[in-house]
Amino acid sequence: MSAAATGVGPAFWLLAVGIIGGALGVVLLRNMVQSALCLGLVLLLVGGIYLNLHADLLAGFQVLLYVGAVVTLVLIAIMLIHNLAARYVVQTNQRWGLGAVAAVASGALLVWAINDTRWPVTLRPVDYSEQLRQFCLALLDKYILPFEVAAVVLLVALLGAIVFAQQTERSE
Amino acid sequence: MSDPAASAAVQPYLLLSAVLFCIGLYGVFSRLNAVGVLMSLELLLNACNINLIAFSRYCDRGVELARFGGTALGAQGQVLALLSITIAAAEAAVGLAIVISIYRSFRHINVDDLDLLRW
Amino acid sequence: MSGFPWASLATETALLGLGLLLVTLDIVVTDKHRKHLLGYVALGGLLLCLLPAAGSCVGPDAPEELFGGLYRTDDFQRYFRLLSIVVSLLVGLLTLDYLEHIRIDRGVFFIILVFGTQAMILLAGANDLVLIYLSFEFLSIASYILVGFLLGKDKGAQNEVKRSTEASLKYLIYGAVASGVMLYGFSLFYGLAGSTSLPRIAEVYGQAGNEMIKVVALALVLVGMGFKVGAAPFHQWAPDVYEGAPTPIAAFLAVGSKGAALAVLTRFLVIGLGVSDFASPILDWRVMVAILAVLTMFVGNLLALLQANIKRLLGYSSVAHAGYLLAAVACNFAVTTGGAGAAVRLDGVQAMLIYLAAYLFMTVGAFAVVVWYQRNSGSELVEDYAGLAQRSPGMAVAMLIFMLSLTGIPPTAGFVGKLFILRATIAQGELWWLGLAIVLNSVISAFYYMNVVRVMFYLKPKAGVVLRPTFATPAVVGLCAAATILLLLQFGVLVELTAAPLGAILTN
Amino acid sequence: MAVEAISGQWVWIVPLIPVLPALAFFVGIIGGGLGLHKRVSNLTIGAMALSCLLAWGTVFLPVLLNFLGGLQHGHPEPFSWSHNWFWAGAGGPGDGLFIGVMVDHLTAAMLAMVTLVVLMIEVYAVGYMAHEPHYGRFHSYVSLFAAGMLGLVVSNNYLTLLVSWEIMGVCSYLLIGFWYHKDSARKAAKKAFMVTRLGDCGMLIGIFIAYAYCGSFQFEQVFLWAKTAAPVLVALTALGLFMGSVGKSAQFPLHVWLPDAMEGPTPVSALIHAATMVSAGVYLVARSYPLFYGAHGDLAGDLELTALGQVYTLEPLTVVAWIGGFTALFAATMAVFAADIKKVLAYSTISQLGYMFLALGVGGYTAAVFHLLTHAFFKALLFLGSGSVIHAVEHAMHHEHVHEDPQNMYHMGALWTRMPATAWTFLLGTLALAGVPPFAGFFSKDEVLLEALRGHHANPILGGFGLAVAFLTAFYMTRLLMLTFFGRPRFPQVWAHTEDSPAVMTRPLMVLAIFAVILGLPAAPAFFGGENYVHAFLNMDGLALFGVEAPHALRPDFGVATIATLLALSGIVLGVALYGTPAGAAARRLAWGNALLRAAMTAPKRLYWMNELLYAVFVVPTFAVMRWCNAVDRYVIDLTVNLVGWLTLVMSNGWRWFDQTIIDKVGVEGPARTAQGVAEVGKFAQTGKVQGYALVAVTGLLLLVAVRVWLVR
Repeated sequence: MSAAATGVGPAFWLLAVGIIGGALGVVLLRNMVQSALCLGLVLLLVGGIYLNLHADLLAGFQVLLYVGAVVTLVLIAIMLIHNLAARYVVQTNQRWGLGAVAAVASGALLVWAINDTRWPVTLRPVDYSEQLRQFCLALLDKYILPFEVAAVVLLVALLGAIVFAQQTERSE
Repeated sequence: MSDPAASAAVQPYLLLSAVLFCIGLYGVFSRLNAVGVLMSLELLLNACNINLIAFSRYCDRGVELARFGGTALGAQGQVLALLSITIAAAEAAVGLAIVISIYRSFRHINVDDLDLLRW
Repeated sequence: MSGFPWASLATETALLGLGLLLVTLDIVVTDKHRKHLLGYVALGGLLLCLLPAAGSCVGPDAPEELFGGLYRTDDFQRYFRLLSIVVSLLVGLLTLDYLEHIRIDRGVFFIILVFGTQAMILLAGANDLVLIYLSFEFLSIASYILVGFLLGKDKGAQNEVKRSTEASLKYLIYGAVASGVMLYGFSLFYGLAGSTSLPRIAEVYGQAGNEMIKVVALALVLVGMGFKVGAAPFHQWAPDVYEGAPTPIAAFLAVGSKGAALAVLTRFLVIGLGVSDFASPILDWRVMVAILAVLTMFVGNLLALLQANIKRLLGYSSVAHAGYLLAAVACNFAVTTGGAGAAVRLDGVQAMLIYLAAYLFMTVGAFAVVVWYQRNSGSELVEDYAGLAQRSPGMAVAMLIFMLSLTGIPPTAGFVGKLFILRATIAQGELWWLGLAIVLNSVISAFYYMNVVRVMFYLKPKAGVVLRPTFATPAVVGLCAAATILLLLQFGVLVELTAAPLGAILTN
Repeated sequence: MAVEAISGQWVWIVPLIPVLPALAFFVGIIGGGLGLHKRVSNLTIGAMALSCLLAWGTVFLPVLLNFLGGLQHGHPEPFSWSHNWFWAGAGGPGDGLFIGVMVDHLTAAMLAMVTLVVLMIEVYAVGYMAHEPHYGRFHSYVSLFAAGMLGLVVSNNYLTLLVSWEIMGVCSYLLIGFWYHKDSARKAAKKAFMVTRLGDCGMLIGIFIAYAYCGSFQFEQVFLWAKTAAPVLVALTALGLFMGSVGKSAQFPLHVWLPDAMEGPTPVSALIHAATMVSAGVYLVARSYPLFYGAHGDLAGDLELTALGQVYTLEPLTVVAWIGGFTALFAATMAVFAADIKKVLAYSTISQLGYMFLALGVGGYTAAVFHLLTHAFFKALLFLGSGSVIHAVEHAMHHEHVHEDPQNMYHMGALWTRMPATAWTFLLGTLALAGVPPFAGFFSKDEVLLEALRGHHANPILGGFGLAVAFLTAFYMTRLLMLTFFGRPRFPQVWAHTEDSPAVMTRPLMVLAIFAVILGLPAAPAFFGGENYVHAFLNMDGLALFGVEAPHALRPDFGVATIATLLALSGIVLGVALYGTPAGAAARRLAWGNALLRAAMTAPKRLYWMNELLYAVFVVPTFAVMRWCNAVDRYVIDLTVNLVGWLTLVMSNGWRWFDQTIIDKVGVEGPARTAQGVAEVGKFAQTGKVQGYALVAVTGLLLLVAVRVWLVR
């Protein structure tokens, strides 16, 4: 199959290699800070995949929300927890072997099932501005409810985080 | 509509996401500390998001816009992905707060050693 | 869509308003008044919300598709809306007596409880993968926080805090994995159908082709939903979390969260995948659900046999009941009627709805007795219930009623529920072995439920427990016991109430 | 529908009959908690008395009068009242779940019997349980128990029947284990609950098969359905229901719980054995007789099994008959060797219930119901009487600091003079149970035997079982009587302190004794060519309603009656001979103390020694010959008694082994043990480590897909 038919250019392969490498870094590295940085890299590269798929807005969200917020949070947590940062200790439990087998088996199942499938693909040209406009309109139209709900979810999460943070003073 | 060649357009993305999913699962199973587990979870969600965006690019059938008219192509997957990013952020906030709380009580965050509750 | 559908969403809007009001109060009110005020406001507000929710349940109403088919307010959703609010009310009442065990931030507890209720209601009405995923996670996040709310007052209770926090983290990790796996399944369904709307997915699912990926995607989704329902082998979090969580929240998870998950599971399976006309027998989801159901029953009941902690015992019992409920979900079938073609009979769904109502009262009631006793004796061990019948016959008889009901022995609502499930399995025909498994399991379950009764009625009381008078918990116990008996006497009401959702769920 | 609504304006009274005791339970359990123990019994007895009054005044007597009126006009008309409280369901009448009451002759008779017997038991319990700390609780439970039975009797559908059935199950659990400080009581309670629950499984399945295919729980609807339904379904339903009966009525092989259930206080035993629990099983089969009888070929077919190329038919009624007949014989032999006074009565109950099922199985519907009614009265009498004895002996032993089992008959003796009221009533009960004319048991037992020997589905083997049981019953009851009330006192000082029970306990005995004497008389005219009023009253109104040709009840004939009476008398004579005379005691000592061979060897030895002695002392040869003849006689009798005794002992031991090993260990404990074992393994996975859980979940997911795709296609 040619690159043109699949719509996948060399950029994709570069991104894919980067993502997989980074992901392996996230789960395998012994230093949590390095691990967190790898996560940042992966998330950034996934944003690249979105660009490759012409989902520019999503790519922006990905970088802002994930790389900006989540990775920062993770790093703060690592810093708060002593003896976690900058240490090279064994970071896997005793079940890692079984875990690897299960993970590979489920990966194999997924790959097999995906390859076995004829996806109902429609190849169509993309009108960037039109798609963006439609996406935004959809958010205001049909998806107004999920949007509002998401706001409440964030509020709840905020309250929850406060609850757990407060307890510490009491228990010390 | 769904000839093999066209189907192949979306395949590489799906395979990438499957591999990412499987790496994420491995991380969830094997990471000793809670922060590592939470990071692996982010990999899982990203795998899903890659799927969603790939499908929204190639397979979407569009949604009618009742108020504004017209059909929004690819919006469904993107909205779902967007929400999943939001949720992931919320979950990470709560999760890390709990992890810190755990650290204060247990003086460690080894998920494997948290077994007060069992049997 | 002209304007906001106020009439249909009165309850939802009121709940949102209540939640926001509580947030405001939490900021405004001084610490001195905060202790009880927010609880009372929350309960009062929930009581008010009960009115529109109950009102909308009377008589069949046309289903309404809101937000472009994203959200459906049909009788099915209205039924669950009512149940959710009832659960939250009971749990809120229980919490009033439990306040001293809860973290200082009591206001936040009620805020999150109210928002959790909101999430359950949204979940019951979600008709689109987008909203399903969102409200699923909404409920999850609220639950993670509620589970971690336990506070030990003195140094000796430090262990309680540890357990609660541990339960919270375990729940979060397990839940996040499960929902991640479910989202992966959702993405596959989206790819197959090109749409996230359940009816659109149904158009594709029943057709021939791509069977393998459909089965895989279904299994992935079942992981997530099975997690919330508490179905084996995705149940393992349940006993741990129930044991660690504040007891009222354990009741909330066992009933509210499970109920909402069943609602969404049913809707996803019946609307999203269809009930009949599968091009290939392998696509028939009922077999998969039935397998899970049987596994769940056996795992729940067998492991419950070994439990010494009553919260854990109830945890496993709730797993077993998830099995019965799943069995009901699997028992829907198509019958050919005269010349009019195939009609779908949703006996199983109706049985599930009936059983859920019975399950609500008996489980919340049992947990309420646990709350009450825990408050008095500080113990959660079954053996410490010794001689309860002599010290407090009322509570013991109430617990007896709940245990009988959970076993499915008349004269209790649990019996009626099981009866309808059995009827559905037999009527379905092909899945008769489900009925057999249920009968077998009710024999197994009698061992551990009756053990609680034995301890209460037949053992000598231990010294040193002083029973303190309270108001809220006995009220909940009494309410639930009365409901457990009355639902048997008046289950016609229940049958009528659940008949409408059946029509509603299928009419588009 | 043939159900006529007569006196519809009174029907609201019928539900009150079970509801009153139920209300008394609720008030009583709360009152007991508030410390009003002594008052509780006033309340429950008052409620029961009111129920009894309602049952007799508004149901039984009107029905009886109506029946007698109909009799004069030539055609007795069966009638019943049917009323629906409320309906539930989506569709029309066929789809709904009706709950209501139904009164026909069977119900009316049962109501009269149950309310009266329970009332007597409750009054008796006032005396018996007087020093019990949980007096109020006891009376509350008894009240609920009675409510369950009454609810069962008035039900017009299987649903409320099942509900009441299970209420009784729970009450039996609570009451058998009432003295929970005894470990054996707790075990017995659990055993009773679990074993009957095993039977309930079958019953549930039976009811649900009927419900699934007929769409209703109503008796009428189900019976109508049975007329046209596939024979296999009807037969399966019937067998399922019978399985419930086997559990509840303690038939082989689920009889094991009943002897253990003696651990409860004696009034409870009386309650379980006479008026409620075990009668429910017989009542269920009698009530569902159209299903069973239909399966005999008149209505529908039988369950056909194809094996090895041949077709075997399995008739539910045949199963009923054989299980009943076998149980009757087998329990009777066990009763012969029991030493505990209550155990003798317990085995006797199992045996008599077996009799009733035997009667049902051979088509003797009337005979079975008749025996059920008479048996309730005299068995309640016997149990309460034995309770009175135990009560008295226990007190005396306590007083004299004798630490022996007060229930063991070998510790009693000669109580006739110490407690005459108990003894006289007990004697009447014994005669009734033994089947001596003209007591109640004679007439009902005679009908059972008649059906088994001469009926439409008579079977010589089953008839033989029946006759053997008649003999054994008379024998073991005489034995009981002799050991308890006659002979020498075993502990003279205890005996001297034994006093008859107070009037509150003996008066109920007298009331029951009156019924034990007269209840059979309505059947007596039939012997002299007159009307058999019992037959006419009970005759199949349950069946006639549904267009079933009722099996024609036989006219009693003197042949069977004579044989039965002779057997009973010979049983009594043997009992008196063995247990009431010194020679009998000697014979027993020989039979029990020595094994067969030793007896056979020592007897001649003693014989020769005796002969020589006789020759030496008395030289008169005729005298010697006389002695010799006497000895030979003794030898022959000894040998026979030994042989029979040995055989029965072996059988009884074998059965005890079977009970304890196969049924208890494998049947009852086995599943529990297995479940425990499986659970231990499952516990292994619950390590508390959440990542392990996630691993299990994903593995489960993979397996689920694998099973779905490759195994369950």
